[in-house]
Amino acid sequence: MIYLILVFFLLLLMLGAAVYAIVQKDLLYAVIATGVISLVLTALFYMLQAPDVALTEAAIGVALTTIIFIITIRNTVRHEDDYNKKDDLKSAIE
Amino acid sequence: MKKFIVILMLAVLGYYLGTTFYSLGFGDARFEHGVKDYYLENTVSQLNVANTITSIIVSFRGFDTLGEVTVLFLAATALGGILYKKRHHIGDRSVLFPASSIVRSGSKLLFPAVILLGVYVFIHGHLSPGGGFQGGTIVATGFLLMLLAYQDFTVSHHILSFVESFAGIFFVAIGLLGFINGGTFLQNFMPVGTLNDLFSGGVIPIIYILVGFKVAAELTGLIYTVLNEKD
Amino acid sequence: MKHELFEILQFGIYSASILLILIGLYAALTKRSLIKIVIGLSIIDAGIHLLLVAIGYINMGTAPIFSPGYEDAAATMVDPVPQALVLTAIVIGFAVTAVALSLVIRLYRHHHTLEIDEIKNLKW
Amino acid sequence: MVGTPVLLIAIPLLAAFLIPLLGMLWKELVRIIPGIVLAYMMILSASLLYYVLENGPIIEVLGGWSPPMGINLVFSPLTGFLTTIMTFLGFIVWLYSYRFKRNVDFEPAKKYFIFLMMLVAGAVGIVLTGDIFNQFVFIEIVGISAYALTAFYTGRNSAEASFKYLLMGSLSASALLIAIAIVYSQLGTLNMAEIASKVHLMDPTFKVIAMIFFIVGIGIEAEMFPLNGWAPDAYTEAPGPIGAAFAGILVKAGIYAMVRMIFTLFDVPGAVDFLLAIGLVTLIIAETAAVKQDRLKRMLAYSSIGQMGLVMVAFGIGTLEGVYAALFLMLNHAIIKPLLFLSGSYLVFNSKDKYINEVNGLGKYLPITSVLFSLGAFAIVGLPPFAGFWSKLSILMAAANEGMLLIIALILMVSVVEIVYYFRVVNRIYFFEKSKDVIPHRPRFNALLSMIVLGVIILVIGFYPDSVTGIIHKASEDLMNTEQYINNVLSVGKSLTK
Repeated sequence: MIYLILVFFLLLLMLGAAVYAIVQKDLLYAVIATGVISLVLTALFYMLQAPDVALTEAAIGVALTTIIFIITIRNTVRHEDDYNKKDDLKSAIE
Repeated sequence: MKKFIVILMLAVLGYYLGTTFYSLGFGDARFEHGVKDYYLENTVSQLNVANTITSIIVSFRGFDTLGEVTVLFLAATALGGILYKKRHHIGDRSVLFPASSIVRSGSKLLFPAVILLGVYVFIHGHLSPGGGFQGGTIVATGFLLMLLAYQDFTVSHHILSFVESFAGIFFVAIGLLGFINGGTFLQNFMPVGTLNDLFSGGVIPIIYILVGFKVAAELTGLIYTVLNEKD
Repeated sequence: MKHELFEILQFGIYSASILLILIGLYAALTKRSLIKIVIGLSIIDAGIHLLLVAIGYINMGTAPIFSPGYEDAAATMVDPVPQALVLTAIVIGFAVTAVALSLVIRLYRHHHTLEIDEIKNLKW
Repeated sequence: MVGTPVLLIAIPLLAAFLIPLLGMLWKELVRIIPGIVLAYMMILSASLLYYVLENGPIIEVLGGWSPPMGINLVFSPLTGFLTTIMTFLGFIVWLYSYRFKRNVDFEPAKKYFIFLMMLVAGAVGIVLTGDIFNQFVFIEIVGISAYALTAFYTGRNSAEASFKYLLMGSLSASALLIAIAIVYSQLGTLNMAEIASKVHLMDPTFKVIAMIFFIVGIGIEAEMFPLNGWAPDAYTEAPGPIGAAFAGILVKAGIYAMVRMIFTLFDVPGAVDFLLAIGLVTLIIAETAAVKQDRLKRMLAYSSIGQMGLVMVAFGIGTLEGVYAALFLMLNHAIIKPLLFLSGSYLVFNSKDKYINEVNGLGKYLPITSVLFSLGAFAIVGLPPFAGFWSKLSILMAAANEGMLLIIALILMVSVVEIVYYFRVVNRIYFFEKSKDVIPHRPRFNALLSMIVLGVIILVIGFYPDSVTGIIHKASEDLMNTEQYINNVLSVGKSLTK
């Protein structure tokens, strides 16, 4: 029973992260939501008795895909409908 | 208007996918004597490898993995080609601001541990879950950590392409060696030790360690190319 | 009761993966920013990988690894073949995403914007 | 026999890994090695084809595991025929672009040759393999090298064309994965021969849905009508010789995968008529679009899609003559279209937008290239003494035997449209005055040699067609009887299991 509740919680978390990744205007948060999807997917693979795939999804899906997305955002534009150069990331930090 | 058509199309696609996969059944054996039963029997009897998935990936369907490694090699080369800039104005690292002292000291501590974990994962590919792809990626994340923490930490492209090319050449060479005593391409020509000890499974751990090196070198090169992109 | 619970689990995992595919497809087809399109593609990939692994799951199965205590547990093992396929598919999906993002950087270098409508100077 | 079919894929991989290393030693090696490897592949596949035509298909087992369990390569008359065309074309494109990349500095040139070699090796892999997931991996290899080659020039549009191609390519990969998931969950195997033998056990609804996903997945690669949005942009933005490689190699592999899936894997009755319908739609839409084009390479791209539509129509007829006509047309298209692309790219060498009206009056300045271009134009339209005539004749005969009068009418009408837009270009070359600002660029020796070789082959097939008809007859029989395919592959399985 607990097992079932946990799986349903994870599924809802994953679908929520997917919708958030699509709707969010700020690309950095959208990319982090993609990382969350991969994280939940790793847990689901572990529950479906697939340890190899969970390890791969964790190593590639969470770590490297998120990093490559963030580096791309670093080199292009942060907000979705934004035209100017990328110095807004620095301004957002200060 | 365009959104409405797309949503309509997605609804139709979702309906068909849903009916197919719900009627497909979940968790019950759907076919009587499939390929998996042969794999499950023969990983232990003929190959003495504990991890069935590793034996499928490297020995039963080894040709897939050769194609797989080529896909990664092509992606790394394509990235170098698409983002190619003249030698003299390679941008400095596109890291916005120097890493804080916590990150710098932490990563100096963590770097050897992450590399050790990665190497452990791809050496024990045929015993425990994990293998060439997973271990190589973990090693690449270790290098990534150092690249982000230290501006002056550089990875020389020559060494990376050496490791990448040598691992690839040895992989194909082992495949060709399979022909020697009348066998076929990628055949397991080494003795297959006893189950669950480090040197079991003949050629399989050697191939998976080579894949681990190749994936580690490739992904580090890939990240290095994308990271040094500041125009 | 046990079997009835299992039906809900089946319904949950299949519908979640199909919903992921639909969300990813929606993003890839309607969103204007190039990075959002690539995010949509990686969500489609995630959905398909979950679908593929869910195909191979066997009720009450164990992981297909003959660790020291399980030498003869072959009968109750989960189907290893879809897991091997997904392992390859994840790495291929990552390679295609990396190439896509490098193209996004190159497009930004020329057009200084990521809106797909402004870049549309190739007509059908 | 110089080697086994698996060397056709293993040797290019070995060379691809070697090139970055040897590039550091001596820069010229990067241009020479792909040539040697492609020449070796051409000779090997030709000798294997000669062997296979005598004594039956070679089933190559990989990794020591017999077919249903392991992966196998099938080198039969059909796959050998296609492999020989592709490797020959790969060699011709390499010969053409040997000096072509001189002005580009060393780094991109190295990558250009690696991607060209992997494009050929991947396409050969798609044709030879006997396993659906292995075919998916090879489609990805061809895909990634095609995206990188499309984005080769640092111009404005090439990155955009490549991104659109990548978007379609990854959607096709997803559709293929879903189809593989459905087929594997029902039959428990990934081997094509075993699927073909067990497909009657499958529930018809799953069979149809798996087939739809397969058709969507492979249709993008084979440029079917609704899914070929990427093709015109990719052909025009890619470098000249790569357009020829796309038209000659990449599309052939896509069409082969589609046909193998429809004829051998699934025996759904409606599929062949569907292929006929889609082929007709592709033919008509592409040819009408080609007439409106004012850029040379875009016009050639649409004409290539139209020709592929015609091949699908020929396969769609479904009889032995139909398959024979389709294979003959594929051979002719694989020889003529690259000649048009290669000579066309020299005609419009220095212009930025490659408009057709920049071709005026080049007959006097580039005599050989324009003669070859018009030779190609006459051949593809199907004028009697050239190769295209025989294949068009065989399609019309195949359609006539089946009594499909509507198709004959459509094919003739489309041929008229083809004549219009090809002769429009040819007569501009000869009977118009050259405008001042067009600087003709004389082709180098190796480019000229590769074009002349293609031209000679067109003439040889044109005047002496039964040099190739024997091979094509064997190949079409090989495709039609699936039981022989199943027995060959699975019998190797029985005999080998220790």
